[in-house]
Amino acid sequence: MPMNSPEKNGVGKEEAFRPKIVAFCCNWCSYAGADLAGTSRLSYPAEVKIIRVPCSCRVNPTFILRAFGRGADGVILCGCHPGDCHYTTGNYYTRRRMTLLFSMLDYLGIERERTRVEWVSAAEGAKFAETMRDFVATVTALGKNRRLEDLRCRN
Amino acid sequence: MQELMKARAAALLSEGKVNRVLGWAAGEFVYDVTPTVFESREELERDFVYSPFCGANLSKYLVKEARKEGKILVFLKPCDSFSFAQLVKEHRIPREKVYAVGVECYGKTDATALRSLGITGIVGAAEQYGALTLNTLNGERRVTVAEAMLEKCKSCKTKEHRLCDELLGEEGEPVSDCSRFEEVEKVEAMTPEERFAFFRGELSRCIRCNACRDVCPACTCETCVFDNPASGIAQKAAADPFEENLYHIIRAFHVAGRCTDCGECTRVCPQRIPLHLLNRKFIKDINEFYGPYQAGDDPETPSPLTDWKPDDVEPGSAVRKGGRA
Amino acid sequence: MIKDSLIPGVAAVASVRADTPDVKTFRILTPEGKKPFEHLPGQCAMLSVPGVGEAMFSITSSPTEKGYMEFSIKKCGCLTSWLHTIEPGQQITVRGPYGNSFPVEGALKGKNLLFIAGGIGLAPLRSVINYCRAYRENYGKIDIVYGSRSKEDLVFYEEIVGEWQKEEGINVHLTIDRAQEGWEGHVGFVPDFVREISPDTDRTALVCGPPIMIKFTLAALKELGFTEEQVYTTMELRMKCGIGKCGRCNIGSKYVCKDGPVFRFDELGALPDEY
Amino acid sequence: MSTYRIREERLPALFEETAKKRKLYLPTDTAEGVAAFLPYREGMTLTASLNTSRSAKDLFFPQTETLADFKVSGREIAVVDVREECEDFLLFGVRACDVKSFEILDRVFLAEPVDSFYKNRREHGTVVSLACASPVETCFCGTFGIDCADPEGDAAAYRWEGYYYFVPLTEKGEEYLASVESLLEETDDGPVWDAKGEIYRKKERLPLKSLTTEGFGGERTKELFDSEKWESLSEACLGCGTCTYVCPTCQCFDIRDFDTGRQIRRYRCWDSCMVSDFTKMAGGNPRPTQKERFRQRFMHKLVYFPAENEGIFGCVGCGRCLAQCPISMNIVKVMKALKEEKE
Repeated sequence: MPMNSPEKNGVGKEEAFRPKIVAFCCNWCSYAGADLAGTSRLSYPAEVKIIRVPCSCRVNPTFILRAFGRGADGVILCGCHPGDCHYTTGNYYTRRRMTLLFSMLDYLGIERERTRVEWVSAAEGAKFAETMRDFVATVTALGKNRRLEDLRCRN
Repeated sequence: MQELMKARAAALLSEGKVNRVLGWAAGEFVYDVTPTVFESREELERDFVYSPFCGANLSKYLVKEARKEGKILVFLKPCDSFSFAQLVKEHRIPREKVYAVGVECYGKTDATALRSLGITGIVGAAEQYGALTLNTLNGERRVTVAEAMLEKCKSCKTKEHRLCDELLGEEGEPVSDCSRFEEVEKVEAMTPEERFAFFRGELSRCIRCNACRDVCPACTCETCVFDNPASGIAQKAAADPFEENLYHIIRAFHVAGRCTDCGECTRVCPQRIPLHLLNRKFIKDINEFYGPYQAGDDPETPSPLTDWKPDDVEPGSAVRKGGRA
Repeated sequence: MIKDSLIPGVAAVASVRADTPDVKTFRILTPEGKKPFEHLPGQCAMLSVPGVGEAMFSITSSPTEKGYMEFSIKKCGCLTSWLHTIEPGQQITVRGPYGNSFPVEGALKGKNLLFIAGGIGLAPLRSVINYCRAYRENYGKIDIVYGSRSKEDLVFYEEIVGEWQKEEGINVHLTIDRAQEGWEGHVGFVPDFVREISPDTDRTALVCGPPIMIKFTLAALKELGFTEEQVYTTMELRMKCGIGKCGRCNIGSKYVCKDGPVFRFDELGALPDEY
Repeated sequence: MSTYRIREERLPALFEETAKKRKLYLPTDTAEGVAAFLPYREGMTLTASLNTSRSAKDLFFPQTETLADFKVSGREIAVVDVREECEDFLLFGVRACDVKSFEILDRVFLAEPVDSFYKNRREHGTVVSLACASPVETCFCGTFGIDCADPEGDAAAYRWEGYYYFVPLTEKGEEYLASVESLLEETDDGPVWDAKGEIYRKKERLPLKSLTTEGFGGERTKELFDSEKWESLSEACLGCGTCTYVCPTCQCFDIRDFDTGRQIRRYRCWDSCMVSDFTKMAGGNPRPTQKERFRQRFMHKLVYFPAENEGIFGCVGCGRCLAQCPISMNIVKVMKALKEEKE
């Protein structure tokens, strides 16, 4: 499992902006996918902080919002491919919930590129690494999350 | 209508068919009616009122009232009957404890709506066929209910009741030209920057009184997540913009798929935040993504968020479809 | 800027003693090793662990103890559970003292005293008992009636047996709710025990414990001929500020944090009997 | 006492001049029908509404404020005092009811031990009141002996026939008026009396003018507490915080901690006796139903507060709860119902 480097995000003017990314990963697929990426020596950005969840549907909208409040610049949720849920149907509910939540965030004027759902299986280490690289690049281009941050937590 | 309702309630009380009556009681002035439980003919005679100021949705009180002894009669306007039906569907109200009487409604108003027309100092009023003659401190003012309609009534979806034991007055029809999503579409058409600025302006007025939650017939949790210290998001005051966003997003999200669009949240907001814009966005998205759905419409169809289809739209593409850049 | 009561000072936990399975006694000092502040018997202080919470606790050590301050805390909520996990050396915050006190230099002086406590209710009374022991000549006979659920739940057991019981002029009567092996003493609830002991009515009673125990003990005392003016108790309600401003610990127009926690029963009689 | 005046159309210049020397707060419209005290910006105008939807207490007792920060490292804690001297500010256009509410808040916050956060703002704030040219139906300040035609404060303002008239009432008020002297002209106080006379005529027509405090006060604790009316009065109460948050005299607060990731921030925020967890303890809640919570709010204003404060009631009759309660239950209805019961 690749470890993250010490946080030095967005400090100082000269330093390049490095976003903080929270990735909620389902224990049964994407988390294993991340593991596979690690053991296969596929690199993915150190900005990604993984939070393991028992199923993608464990992720409640407040998790996503709180991650942003506490300083995340992007939040990605990874679960099993539809139809492959370890608990049969969990990710179908995730899909509907996140569809509505992300649409609401977009409606409130919060950059829609900061949120993403990806289906990554345990065998897709390469996809996991690629997804994270792409997501980090997207969020880096967007810059710091200012619209959904908690000012009290600003560094 | 008021006399008809009073008579019917009194009759059912004396027949012993119901033990209590949930309705509206007159106040100090004409507009300040209060939801009240009546237990006798005398109380009904003295205080019962049904007027253009009876905007309050009584269905949520049934959660508490139906736990008490005996049967309660409730008067429901068409929009209220959807809330009642939804609560019955969610097993929050035992159907057999309630005698629901549908009453006709042609739109309601309140003091706030009249004040925005520049009518202040209202101390009394007379109504005939939707025309109000207001007695104010600055003289008499005439206005129609239609001119000073509550937000929720301006976008009324139907005049037809759900789940009532009997009906007083005539049954209405769905409103054919209901344009309740127009405002949502207007916001969607803005740029993200404009949308952000718009909602910041509105939500920054929030004082976290929780009236929108406390009045909501879909919010019937025994302990709300915002009151539960263990939830990690229990908050009393709007400490900063993030708290405001979090509270309002989660409030609307928790009722998504169950919100009947009764409009009580917007009606009660002391800071006049258009809260329905959040609830309706969810309703609109649900309709677009998963097919038309109306909470409280029928007892069988599962709520969109407790249901799924293998080929549901993906979160990423849905956002691109719903919102415009 | 002037000192503000709501901004606490830092205190370090010097030692932790497990009194019963769910009560621990914490000895606290300032970081410099001094007693945080002076107090009177019966007064309280606000302890907090930043990020966990703040709550009011009665100071169980006697004002005559010049070196430190002690709090006996029962594990029952979020903050108290956290406190039960800490070890000596941990810093917490403290502010106070708050509230009134038992009138040890006033109405109680020269009187025969009857202390009646149930469970953790002995904590505030311990402060008074030890104060009276220190100024023994100022007080008459002292009787202590103390009961708990079981032998293990008797707080300060060592001190009771080792010091109080041995002192002349002090009578200690212990009871537990249900009989258990190894317990030869009295078994039964405190109010009944008080009836059995049937103390003389020339005493002033100080009653502290769970509300239900206080209620029945008062009834028992009245049966024995005590008047409400002879009985003192302490009250407890939710508090946030400790200085009569946050508005939640009132009984009628009196704030428990400021006008209490010690009330004489006839004073309570003038207040509403609910909250 | 001297009287000064300025033409109505010159008000913007007065605001501009005032704001140069101190922070100025004006009651202005923030949304349709919602007025609030906001920091002055160029071009800001006074609201046409009689009063703001939230009260003026916000400026002295804000909805949230930081009490202290705690830096925690290992077992050690450092307390950081974040208090700063408040800058001078001026509140313009405060109504008589709200001005009176400051006196009630003073009795709580300035009583020993003094609340330094409140005191700081109070000392640096100047209050210019404004007589109510058109009181409305929800007004009942007269019930509590407040005269909306003759407001207190550091200086009082009256609007009359195209002019604003100012009368200094305290040293602070004198000082303020002296600081904007160049824009004012000294005049006799005749028009002030005309303005008051007009208000008195209007007050006569107010529907709540006959409401009195008879039957309430500190000595009525038991009888009012045990009234059977509380059950029915509180029946419809939603348990929201609207009445308490818009009330100028409600001052209950909560103290909470927030972990910012770098430190623990202890803050206080408004709380409401109407909400369910207000008195909740680990062992239970002494006010288990809405009846007890509802009763507490009105008993506090009508009985407990006067009991401890020489008979002064904890209500100023501003009428905000009458206008804003979602279910239209309010102190006037409560007072009338309790009186009716006695008769």
